[in-house]
Amino acid sequence: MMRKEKLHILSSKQVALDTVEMVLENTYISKTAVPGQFLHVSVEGHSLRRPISIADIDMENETITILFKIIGSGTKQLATYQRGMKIDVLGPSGNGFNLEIRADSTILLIGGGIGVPPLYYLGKTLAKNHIKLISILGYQTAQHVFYEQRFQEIGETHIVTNDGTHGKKGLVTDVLDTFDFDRYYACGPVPMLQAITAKLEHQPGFISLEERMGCGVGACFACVIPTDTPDGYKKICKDGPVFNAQEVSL
Amino acid sequence: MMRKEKLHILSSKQVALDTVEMVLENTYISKTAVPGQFLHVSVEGHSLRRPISIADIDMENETITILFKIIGSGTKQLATYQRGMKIDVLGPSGNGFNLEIRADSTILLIGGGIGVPPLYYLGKTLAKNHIKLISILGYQTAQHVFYEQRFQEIGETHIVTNDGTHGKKGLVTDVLDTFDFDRYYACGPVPMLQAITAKLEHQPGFISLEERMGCGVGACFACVIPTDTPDGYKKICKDGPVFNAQEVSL
Amino acid sequence: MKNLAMDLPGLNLKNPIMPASGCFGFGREYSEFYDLGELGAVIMKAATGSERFGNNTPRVAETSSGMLNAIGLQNPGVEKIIETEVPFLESFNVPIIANVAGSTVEEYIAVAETFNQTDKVNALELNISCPNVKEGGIQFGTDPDMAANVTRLVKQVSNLPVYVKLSPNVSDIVAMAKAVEVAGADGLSMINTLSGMQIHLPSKRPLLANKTGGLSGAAIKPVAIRMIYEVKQQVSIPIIGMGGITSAEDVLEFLLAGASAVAVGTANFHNPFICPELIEALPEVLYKYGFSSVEAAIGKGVPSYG
Amino acid sequence: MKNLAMDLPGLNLKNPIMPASGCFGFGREYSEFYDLGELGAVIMKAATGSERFGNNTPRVAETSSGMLNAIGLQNPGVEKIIETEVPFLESFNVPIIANVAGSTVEEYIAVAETFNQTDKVNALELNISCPNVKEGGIQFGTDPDMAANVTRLVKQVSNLPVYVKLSPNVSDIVAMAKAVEVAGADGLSMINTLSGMQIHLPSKRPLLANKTGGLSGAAIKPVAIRMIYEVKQQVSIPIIGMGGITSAEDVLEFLLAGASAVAVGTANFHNPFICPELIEALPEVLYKYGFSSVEAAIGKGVPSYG
Ligand SMILES: Cc1cc2nc3c(=O)[nH]c(=O)nc-3n(C[C@H](O)[C@H](O)[C@H](O)COP(=O)(O)OP(=O)(O)OC[C@H]3O[C@@H](n4cnc5c(N)ncnc54)[C@H](O)[C@@H]3O)c2cc1C
Ligand SMILES: Cc1cc2nc3c(=O)[nH]c(=O)nc-3n(C[C@H](O)[C@H](O)[C@H](O)COP(=O)(O)OP(=O)(O)OC[C@H]3O[C@@H](n4cnc5c(N)ncnc54)[C@H](O)[C@@H]3O)c2cc1C
Ligand SMILES: Cc1cc2nc3c(=O)[nH]c(=O)nc-3n(C[C@H](O)[C@H](O)[C@H](O)COP(=O)(O)O)c2cc1C
Ligand SMILES: Cc1cc2nc3c(=O)[nH]c(=O)nc-3n(C[C@H](O)[C@H](O)[C@H](O)COP(=O)(O)O)c2cc1C
Ligand code: FES
Ligand code: FES
Repeated sequence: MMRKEKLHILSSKQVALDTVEMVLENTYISKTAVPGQFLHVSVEGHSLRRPISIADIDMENETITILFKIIGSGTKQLATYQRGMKIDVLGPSGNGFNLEIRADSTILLIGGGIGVPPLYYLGKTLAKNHIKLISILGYQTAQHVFYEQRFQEIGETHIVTNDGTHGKKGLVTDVLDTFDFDRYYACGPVPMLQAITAKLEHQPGFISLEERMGCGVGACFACVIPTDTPDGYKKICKDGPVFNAQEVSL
Repeated sequence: MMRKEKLHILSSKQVALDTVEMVLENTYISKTAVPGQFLHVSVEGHSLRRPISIADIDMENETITILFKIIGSGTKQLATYQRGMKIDVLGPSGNGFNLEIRADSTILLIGGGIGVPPLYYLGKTLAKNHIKLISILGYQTAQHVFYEQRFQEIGETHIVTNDGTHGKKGLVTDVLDTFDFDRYYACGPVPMLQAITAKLEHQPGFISLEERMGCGVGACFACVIPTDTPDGYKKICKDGPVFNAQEVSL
Repeated sequence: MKNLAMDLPGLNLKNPIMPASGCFGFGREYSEFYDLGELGAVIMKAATGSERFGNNTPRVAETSSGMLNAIGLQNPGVEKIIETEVPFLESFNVPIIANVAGSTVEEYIAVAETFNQTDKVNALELNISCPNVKEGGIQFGTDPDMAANVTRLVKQVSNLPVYVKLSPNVSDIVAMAKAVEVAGADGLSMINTLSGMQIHLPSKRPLLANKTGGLSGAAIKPVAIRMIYEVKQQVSIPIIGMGGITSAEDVLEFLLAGASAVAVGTANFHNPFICPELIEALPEVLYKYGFSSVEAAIGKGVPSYG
Repeated sequence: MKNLAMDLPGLNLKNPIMPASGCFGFGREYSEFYDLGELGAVIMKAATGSERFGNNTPRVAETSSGMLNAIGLQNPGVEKIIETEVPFLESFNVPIIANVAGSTVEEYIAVAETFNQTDKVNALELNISCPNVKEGGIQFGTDPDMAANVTRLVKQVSNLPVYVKLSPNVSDIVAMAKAVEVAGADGLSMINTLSGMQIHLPSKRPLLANKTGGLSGAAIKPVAIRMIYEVKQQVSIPIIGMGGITSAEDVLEFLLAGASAVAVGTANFHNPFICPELIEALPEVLYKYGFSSVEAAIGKGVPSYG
């Protein structure tokens, strides 16, 4: 269940171009969150909260790691917050990734840019259960790459960059065909997700979606997405952000 | 001439109930400001600046002291600013006190509450020129008293409090009659200034006024006060905040 | 403790704080944060005759001290609301206000009639002012005659007290208020959102899929206060005030301007506990400014009342 | 550098940035901060037929992301402005726009005629929308026929291009814009302030002596963008856009919505250098979003133009 919590900032550092990693301390969220859930972060002077995925959790030390890209005024300000300060957060929010996986499966993680973070905590959790992982991570340029080393520690990892400055040149979809897998998990920009779900139409998969949010708790109907379900729609903040790739229309 | 300057906060401390003293560092303003002028202080998240009087200047160390009372959201926030931070200020603003005083004069300083600060720098400057000073300072209660010691260092000083918890019980106007003087300078709430100017109607005097400001530079006509001058009005931010007591209609 | 209670047509409010329509769904989500029984009342999300899917996304945008929304009245339809949502709210000890919307006069009447047939809601809020529905909603909200007409017809089919929710997007708010008062409104809700827009620079297009949206939040509070203050001098039915409330001081400002109760919208999104926190903070603020009850403060800022 | 120049009726603007009327006096004060010749143009404070002392104080109040003002058109009268203020502004290489106000149609005509007789100002801005004058100003601003009438009569006595400044306090901004276009307006200025109020809790009375005031600043930007966007699709005369501009991104947003130039008001109070800073920042923002000139961006967010 979601709560409103104050999280202590333990560290904040730049890990790639315009990309900040923040480690936060909180008992409740570290104990209850599952991969794929997000935090709804309050930023001073802003009327709406910012949804940011949980990128990692250290249950023992009760820390939560988030990674965010500086896009507009909210993330710009969040990037100025320093160790010792507290942030006000709703979380853990939404529904995470489906973790019911057969033991001998091979799982493909497909991340694009700032869509990579939630896949890390997912991957780490799956790796702990000895699931075989292949990660394909796409970034704009070498300067944008983060967490390559960490993904390598949990499985085979392939980096692609738009301009070829690191790893293979191209898009994540250019290398998808190369791998055999049982299920995929993807997070990234909508065009990437559209290309992936089209290409992997007949493979089971889960995707994590973004939409502009009002409440972040399911009350305002800002973040709906059309689905094949009886209601005809789902709320990304509450029913998502993770959906079965077959279920939603992008 | 007024400039837009960044001022380093050297210290910020509470000196009385809800009253903060802040010492700021700035070359230009410390070199050019005269007693009675004010700073127009930017406070984050607020569309209008806050006018705060200059309470003291140390020309050698290039510091400016301000004292402010926590009234609403702007001063509340200003009170959270710590040593090491910078504040954005327009200043020195307005016209200060008339300092042309005959050498053998006795000057009465009359301050009420948060109207006391500008009188301190005035008094200090006059004392340097060996002008005899008598200060009458009124506060709500003993808890509100500040700068008593400092005023004593520059001349005879009488404290009155509304509830008699420190000094004499009563209002500054209750003790005015007791003194002989050549000219008075007053700053404080409007009712106090009205009482003083009525009581000292035939004495030369100068008063410092407050009004809600827009621009603080004389452009928006927010802060006008009716006067006997040909224009029929003056601007507190530019022509004031100090006026000849005879000239303005309170 | 100060007396926060307040009686309005159909509503025995234990305090004057309620969540605003559309910002609180049907209460389920916020009931996970606190007991909805603490609230003065709950105003449900707009109900239309049949299910609506609303506008395309994006549906919200952030603005300085506010936000734009163009949800487009997404809701499961009045029948389903009565069937699945009202019973949940009934489990709390809190008056329920149903927000009634539609594209045609007939739809308004049908929705009001349906609510009236159940004895499960305490009052209707007639949303004649939603700027995000194209087919007519906006018309009712800016034309005094049409507003009066829909009010009159709804009153004819319903025994429930009717609060008409006024749009601020008008030249003359007093004319609107008077028209619906004469037509039989039991109270007013004001204000709904101001029509606004944000252009998304990268795409060079309005950010909201619906292009325009309704501006809410602290940014619009001065407009709400002005309108309530003006209307209070000219009408005698009570006003539920809203628009940018974020603090107990804001609540008092609305009371002084002439509101008898208030609704809180956008502020729920930043702080899900805003309503109970306001209820807790209000007595001290009333005391600080010399009021012994909510009732004592109502309209005290308005010359002819104060 | 990007081409910031823009030609409008009567105005050769070297860039699209000008201070808004009433927020810049007659330029003297801000000329101590920077060379007014850097500006696209200067819009002077409102001029009336004879001297006005304006409203009582307090005249301003701060609001969330904005402010209220009720200055009440204080000014020394048109003759004195021409005698003492215009010559000062003439010493800079900058087009001058005179803001024309009045309580009666006759006063508007007289002020316009007086400006017309000097050859010292480049255009008139007809302020039919000041919400702080009781005697009639507000009427012109909300009634299309009255607005058209005063526009027509002013055009008859003046060879100067006339920009009519529209009030946002109307149900139908497009109707207002069309009416003054048909009446001969050469351009539009929009928007003026939204009518608002703040109640001062300690005194339990409206904070402004005038009670209501005009809301300006970032809070109102979404309303301004929406209105300009709507009007741009229906009229063909150019629009000077204003309302809450604080950044070069905001300037581009106004251009995309359909403004051909912009005015900056409230932001001057917080940052006296805002206008030159916007002028300096604009080329990079235009470049970032793919525009080679100001002209290329105008109306590009509007379907029928983009
Ligand atoms: C479920 C979810 C998880 C996310 N996880 C991450 C993450 O781990 N790291 C990360 O960097 N970003 C993440 N995002 C995107 C992130 O929320 C936006 O980049 C951020 O809100 C931008 O805020 P801003 O103030 O910098 O930008 P602005 O453009 O100034 O924001 C204006 C408004 O638009 C909203 N907004 C802008 N872009 C987005 C977007 N892409 N998605 C949703 N709302 C948006 C903002 O929240 C705000 O309300 C996630 C989004 C969602 C929905
Ligand atoms: C020339 C001048 C010198 C001043 N010197 C001092 C000083 O040395 N120390 C000090 O504590 N105070 C001083 N004041 C008063 C000080 O400006 C206000 O207390 C302060 O602006 C309150 O801001 P706030 O955000 O806390 O209050 P809020 O009430 O939240 O402010 C809302 C708005 O009202 C304005 N405002 C509120 N009270 C006043 C006031 N009394 N005068 C002018 N504007 C006001 C604020 O500037 C702001 O724009 C001075 C005022 C003037 C005009
Ligand atoms: C996301 C959102 C949805 C809304 N939906 C409705 C609605 O369905 N019916 C209605 O009458 N008002 C609706 N409103 C308007 C609010 O009830 C309220 O009148 C307005 O937001 C002003 O209050 P606030 O500033 O506290 O949000 C909605 C507002 C928002 C922000
Ligand atoms: C203090 C003040 C005085 C104003 N005086 C005038 C005026 O005399 N004539 C006029 O047409 N508009 C006047 N306005 C309105 C502005 O020109 C402008 O239209 C409005 O403030 C919106 O722009 P902004 O949000 O950038 O301030 C005034 C605004 C303010 C804040
Ligand atoms: S953001 Fe409000 S329902 Fe999802
Ligand atoms: S505050 Fe603008 S003229 Fe004084």
